[in-house]
Amino acid sequence: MNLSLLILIPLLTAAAVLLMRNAAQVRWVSLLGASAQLVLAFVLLFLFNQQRAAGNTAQMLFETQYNWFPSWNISFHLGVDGISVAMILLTAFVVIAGVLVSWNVTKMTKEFYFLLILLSMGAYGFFISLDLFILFFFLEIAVIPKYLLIGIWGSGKKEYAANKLALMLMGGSALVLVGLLGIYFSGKEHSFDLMKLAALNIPLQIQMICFPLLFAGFGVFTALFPLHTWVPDGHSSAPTAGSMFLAGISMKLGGYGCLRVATFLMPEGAKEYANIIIILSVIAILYGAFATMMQKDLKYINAYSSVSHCGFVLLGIGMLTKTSMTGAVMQMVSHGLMTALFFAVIGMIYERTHTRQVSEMGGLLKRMPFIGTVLFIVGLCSLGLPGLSGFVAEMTVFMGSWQHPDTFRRIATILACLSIVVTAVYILRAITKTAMGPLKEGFELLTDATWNEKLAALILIAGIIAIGIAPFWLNDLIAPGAEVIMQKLAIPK
Amino acid sequence: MPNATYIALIPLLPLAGFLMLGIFGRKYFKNTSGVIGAALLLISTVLALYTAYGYFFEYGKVDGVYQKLVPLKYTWLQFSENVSIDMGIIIDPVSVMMLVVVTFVSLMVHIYSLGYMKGDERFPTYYAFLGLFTFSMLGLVVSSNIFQIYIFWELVGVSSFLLIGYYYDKPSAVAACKKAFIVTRFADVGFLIGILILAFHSGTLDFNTLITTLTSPETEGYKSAAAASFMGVSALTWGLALVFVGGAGKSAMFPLHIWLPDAMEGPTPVSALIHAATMVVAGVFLVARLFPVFAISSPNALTMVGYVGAISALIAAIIACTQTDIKRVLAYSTMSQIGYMMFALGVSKYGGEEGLGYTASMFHLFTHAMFKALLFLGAGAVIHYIHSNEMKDMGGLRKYLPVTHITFLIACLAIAGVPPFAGFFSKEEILLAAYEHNTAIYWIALITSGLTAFYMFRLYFNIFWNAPSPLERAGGEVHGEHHGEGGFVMMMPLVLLAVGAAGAGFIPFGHFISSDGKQLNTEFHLQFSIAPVALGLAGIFIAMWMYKKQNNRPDKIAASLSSLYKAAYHKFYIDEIYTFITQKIIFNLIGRPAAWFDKNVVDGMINATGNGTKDISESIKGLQSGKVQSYAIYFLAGVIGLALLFIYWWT
Amino acid sequence: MMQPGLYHLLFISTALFFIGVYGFFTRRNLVTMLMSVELILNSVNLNFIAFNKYLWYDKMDGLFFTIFIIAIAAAEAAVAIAIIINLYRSHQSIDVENTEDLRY
Amino acid sequence: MNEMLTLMKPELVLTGIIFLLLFIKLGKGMKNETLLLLIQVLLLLNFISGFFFNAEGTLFGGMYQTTGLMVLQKNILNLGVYLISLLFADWFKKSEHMPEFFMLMLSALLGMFFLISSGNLLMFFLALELSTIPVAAMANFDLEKRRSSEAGMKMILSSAFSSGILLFGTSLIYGATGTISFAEIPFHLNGSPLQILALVFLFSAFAFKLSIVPFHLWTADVYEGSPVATTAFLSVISKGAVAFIFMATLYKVFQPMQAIWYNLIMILAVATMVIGNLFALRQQNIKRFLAFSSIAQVGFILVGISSNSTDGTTSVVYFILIYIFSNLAAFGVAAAIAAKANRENIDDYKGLYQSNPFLSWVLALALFSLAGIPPTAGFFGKLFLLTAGASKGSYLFIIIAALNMIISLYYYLRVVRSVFMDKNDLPMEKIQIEPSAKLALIICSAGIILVGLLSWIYDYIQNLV
Repeated sequence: MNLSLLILIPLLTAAAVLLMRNAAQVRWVSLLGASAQLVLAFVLLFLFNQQRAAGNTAQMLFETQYNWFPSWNISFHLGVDGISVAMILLTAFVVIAGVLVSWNVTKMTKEFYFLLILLSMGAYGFFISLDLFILFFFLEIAVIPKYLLIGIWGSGKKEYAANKLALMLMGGSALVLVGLLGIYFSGKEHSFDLMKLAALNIPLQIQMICFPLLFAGFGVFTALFPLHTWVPDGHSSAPTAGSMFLAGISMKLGGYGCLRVATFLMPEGAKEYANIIIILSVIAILYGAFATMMQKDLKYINAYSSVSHCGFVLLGIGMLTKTSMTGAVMQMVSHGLMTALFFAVIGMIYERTHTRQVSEMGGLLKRMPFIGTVLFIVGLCSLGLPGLSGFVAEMTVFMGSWQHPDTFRRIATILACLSIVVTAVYILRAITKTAMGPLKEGFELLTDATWNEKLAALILIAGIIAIGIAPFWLNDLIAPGAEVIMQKLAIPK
Repeated sequence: MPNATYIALIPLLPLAGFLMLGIFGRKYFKNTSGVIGAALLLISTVLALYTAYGYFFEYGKVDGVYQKLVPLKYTWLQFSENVSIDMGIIIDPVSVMMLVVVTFVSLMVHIYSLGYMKGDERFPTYYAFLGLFTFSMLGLVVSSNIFQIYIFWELVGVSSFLLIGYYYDKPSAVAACKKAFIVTRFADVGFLIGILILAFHSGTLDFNTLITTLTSPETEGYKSAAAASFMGVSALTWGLALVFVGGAGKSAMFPLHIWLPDAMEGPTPVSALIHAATMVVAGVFLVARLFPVFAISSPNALTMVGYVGAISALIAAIIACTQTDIKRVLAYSTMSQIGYMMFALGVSKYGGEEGLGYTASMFHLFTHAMFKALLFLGAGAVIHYIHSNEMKDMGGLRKYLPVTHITFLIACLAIAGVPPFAGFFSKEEILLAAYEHNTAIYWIALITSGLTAFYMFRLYFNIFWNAPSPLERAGGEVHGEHHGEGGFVMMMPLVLLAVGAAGAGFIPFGHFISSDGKQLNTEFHLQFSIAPVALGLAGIFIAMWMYKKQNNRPDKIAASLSSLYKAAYHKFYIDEIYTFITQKIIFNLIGRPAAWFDKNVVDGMINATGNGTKDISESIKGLQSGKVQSYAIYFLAGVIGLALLFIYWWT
Repeated sequence: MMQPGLYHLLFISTALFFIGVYGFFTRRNLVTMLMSVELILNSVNLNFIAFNKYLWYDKMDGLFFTIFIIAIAAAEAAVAIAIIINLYRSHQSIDVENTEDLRY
Repeated sequence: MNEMLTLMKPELVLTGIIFLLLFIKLGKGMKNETLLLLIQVLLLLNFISGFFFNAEGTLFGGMYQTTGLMVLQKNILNLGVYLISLLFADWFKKSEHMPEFFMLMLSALLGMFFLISSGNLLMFFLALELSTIPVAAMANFDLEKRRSSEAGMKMILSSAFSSGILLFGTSLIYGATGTISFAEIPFHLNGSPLQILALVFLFSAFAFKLSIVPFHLWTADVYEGSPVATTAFLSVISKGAVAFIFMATLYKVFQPMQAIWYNLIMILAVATMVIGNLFALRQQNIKRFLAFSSIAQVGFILVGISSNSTDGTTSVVYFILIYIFSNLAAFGVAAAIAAKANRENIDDYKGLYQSNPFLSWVLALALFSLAGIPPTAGFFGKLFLLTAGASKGSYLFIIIAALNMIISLYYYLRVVRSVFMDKNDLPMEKIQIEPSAKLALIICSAGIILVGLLSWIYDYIQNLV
């Protein structure tokens, strides 16, 4: 199939949104676009597996290439491997859910949906681009919509949060840019093309400079300690769909970049800096978890827990084993779905109770069984309950990390394991305080989820459970991709 | 070879029940859900019994040894070519026995709950949760893969969490379920790391392969595991010890037992099912599952298991003597009995006569399931009647609850180890095993058995004799009088279990279950069993002397050994210690600082850069003075400066 | 009597240049500042003439350059004077220190 | 003769227009509207004709030279002036001295054309003056405004001073090499101290026009004081022209001293970006704000120039083209608001989106393009400048540049924020935009979006280089 469809559909949807006359039309058009995208994602998954089953072992499938700025050797080069397919599926799920939960956004509906779709387009483009230039292009496209989403439709100290987010992400992409330029000039014939660059082994000294730049740059997106501080503010002041997209999709851009660009292209650099990555990610995991314990605001709780959970992504990458990298990608997908669902639920609760303070809630299960149940499911998923996606991902990371016999990595792994207790503590604190216990007065008249909210939640839950019950399909999708990276790592200097 | 499909159905039917009732229950099966659940479980029970029959009497035994059969197994998550999580079914004596126990007790509870939970607004949810639990527990016992067992382990934990927190609007229940989950979770981390270690060295997650690798010294896996050592202890021992930590957490072994008494916040049938008969023995089951590795490759780990078990048994028994909430008493007695099973494993060796402890432990697990479930259900009937858990609200109930009274008495006799009731036989074997291998543990066990008899009958007398019945006290109609003992659905399970509690002892257990699968003939030594029985009777009589009639002897005695009594009454302050560690240390010394650090230092740095830039821009605005002449000066200065720079330095 | 050489002329022109610069920096009257600029330009003229006469006497570039500079200087002065007059209208003064509304 | 006609076509046409205006003015005159329309049409024609019958060659013994690239550069400037004539239509129509203004502006443009084509220091000097002096008069065009006259004064005095320095440098070069023709100078350059001095003196003049730190100080004041049209012209057209010739001079004339001016540019580029950004941070007046932002932009242009390669040339020309669209769009919006609502402060823009979505979106586009955010063309422009600069492999330089993009993003977002997010109790009323201004804004927006995405534009430039 032609991958440009994945970019075209959002583009067309966005254009259509601008043409619509009233809010209702806007909603339905965006929903239509999002569902089309979801269908497309599944078609892609199907065709991809078909190709693989047919024995097509090329690293990238469905490659398409258009010349673009030939004088710089920039070409619009698209292609997917298992990892990208997984990420695309994730995006499609989150997008449609996000469109659904923001059904009753009344303020500047058109602009809101326009930006949402634009943001999703950036994500799709990022995941399928095999040319570092367009990869960067899409990476940055996604920033400004976030800024506006938070700044216009956000709550709390939104301007501050929006600024912080935009500037920190831009800072990240600035580092990425420099790293990319470094790679660009590393070869004889200058090129941004991922596959070409992968073919030529980038000189060591350039790897030493560019790997940290790229990793830190992408790390900003995926909340690499200590560059994570945009996460709590950004997530908590964003509108519901905004938070879902931020945590569900854009944080994954970073992880994907770390894996696909930094680690894949510069294995030596990765080996060199692996320990630092591991240390930072373990810090992020534990410290994020402990910081979460102290939060009072549901959104802050989820934001900080995202820091902790994305730590697993970086840990998986830093461990540099096939299993751990597979786990990292799984964790990206799982965390994407999970956190999107979590934010969706928080949004639903907030719309009804008009508070996000854990202390001001209680007994919601009585008045809104559906939302309460979803809250339980997502909470259990986030603390890694088997049968839900979180467990699979984290266990895979652990298994992969443990494959190193050296004590340092062992200890890192054990520390990471300990975090699941802390996670249990804060998650249970949050959900028991809100959903259980006696019903707070004033909440007697709360209503349960509406159809669109239910649909959104169910879609995401479906994803979570599909991974939790039958992880093998995701594993089979991702593992070969990780395998390729491992082969690149295996090549001696 | 057994037919996998119907064995698979045993756990899957409850799962079906869970899904059906969980999703549609509230809408469609408001009242029928109980029956549906019970019916489904009845089927699985029958299947389980059929399986047991088939295994033990038809295909299980190959030239005198019970085989470990794996009729079903498919790869769930592949890590590397031979390391993978498989979903499978393993059929061996232990798992079959557990299948029977779990399904049977669970069925009893399902039926009992029909009456007990009648009219509860979340009736379907309750049965859904029961279904979920049963499914997870059954999945756990048939796991053929150590990671599979971990998966169901967690599921069991969460269903117990859900059931403890079933009355979710009761703050104490919420606190209890949270506590239960977190404590067991903490233990599970140990389990997880243990799995990682064992899997790394044995290079597999499959039980059979893992056990064979780690028990045969010539394999690479064994060598590496024995060679690699951390803090002077071999990796293998670490692995097993950590796995046992997981087991200890679930089985409420000291010092991870604190969640069990609070778990009694759940509905009483649930306590009977989960926190007495089935889930809490998962730890014992786990150790039994890995028993060859423990026994052959790492005796130290096994010894640890023994002592932990013994200590837990004793402490629990002491505490049980002082509690006044009847369910808590039962909870502690459960802990104590599980302690028995644990140290029975701990003192056992692998194979032949030496393996007596293993058989005994399993035997006790079996019998205990019967009478402890019975006790809880009986207590449930009492509570159902009185609407209180407190002994002081009870007394003289024998008139009002005859069936409960008799069955309860049988159970008490069984647990007290009075012949010919079930408890007697299993306990005998345990004590025998302990006596043969570890005297210290033997004495502890002996004392404990005396205490057991005492506190059980303290309970019994306090409920059914002692004070004038509430009727007299209330001087009129007792609340709950009108619905009597709760009718057939609640009595039938009691009776069935009572039969079990009375008769289970006569099963020649050694013939079926032994450490190495070979038949083990346990002969009965009269002279040996005198001491424990005597102690037991003594305990009973003391209890009778103290509690049969209302009097002030208990208070006197309590006063006389006040400090011990107080300590025991406060459960030796273990809860307080935990609270201190979590609240004061972890929250205050780690959580808050982390949050503060993030807010002020990390975030502060980021903001500082921003504000710093602003300040600089503010401070240099004088450059743009608006004086055209100063502009010119800067101009010329720039020219000359650059000129000098490049003429003199840069070249 | 000795002939003045290139370096004498360059010295004078440089001196002239810096005098002009100095005047431009210090005078407060706009017209005077303008005059100082003219000094600078004239120093340049002197340079060109000198170089042309002593170093590259075979070509006339320097001379032409000077002529053009003079012409341009005139034009510049014209516009400048016009602006200054206009400034006087609005400011009622041609003191450079009164023209600091636009700053920072 | 006819060779002259073909080679000097743009200049001749422009001169024609200027004289036409002169005659019309001297004659009985004409209504502003019609005259403006006439001018617009003529400029458009000149722009279009710029793509046809071009030739390459030199005139007057190499004093005047022209190549395809130069014609293109002239055309870009021409386009810019055309857009200006559209954008500020209502201001032109109001002023009773419109023809004079255009005479001045066009003669300045003519000066720039000659500047681009100059092949000789004398020619260069004349052209530079021709492109400077009229602008000073334009700066003072709001005759009754204090600030306007102050701006004019600052402009003329500082430029006079800088041309003094320039000439001194020129004289030194002449002294050192004995020639004033660009073609011959390189053969006599050997990096002797005198020549370095001369280079720096010459450099300073460019720096002055490009407003490179520390020669930039006049910029903000003049921009703020002058009428918007002049500011736009200064910040876009004259910057562009000087950037072109600057690059040409460095690459061709001073190629032998490449090592020196590379470092020179690196230092100044960093200084320019940093200072420009730091000052832009705290500006309130939109014109002054844009002035400093344009200084920062020049810093990026320098990064591109520093590459000293055809890529550099291409990306600079490309960037200037984009920059014209972006900056003119910004100025156009500012002018429309200033003219109608008489607001020039960024805080006055609060809640603009509520009343004027069109202006807001155009402004946002322009600012994003200036900040280099995809998919606007600015992203490509900046990225290519940086890529060209990075070819020299001095990472620190590039990192500083990249980090400066963040600062600049901050203050561009400040405007976006007050336009889109901030509440305003007395929001601006709906503003009626001149049709021609609207057209110009649409052209600019189209340019901002398309110039980047349509890569053939870049290739077209590349082929001319």
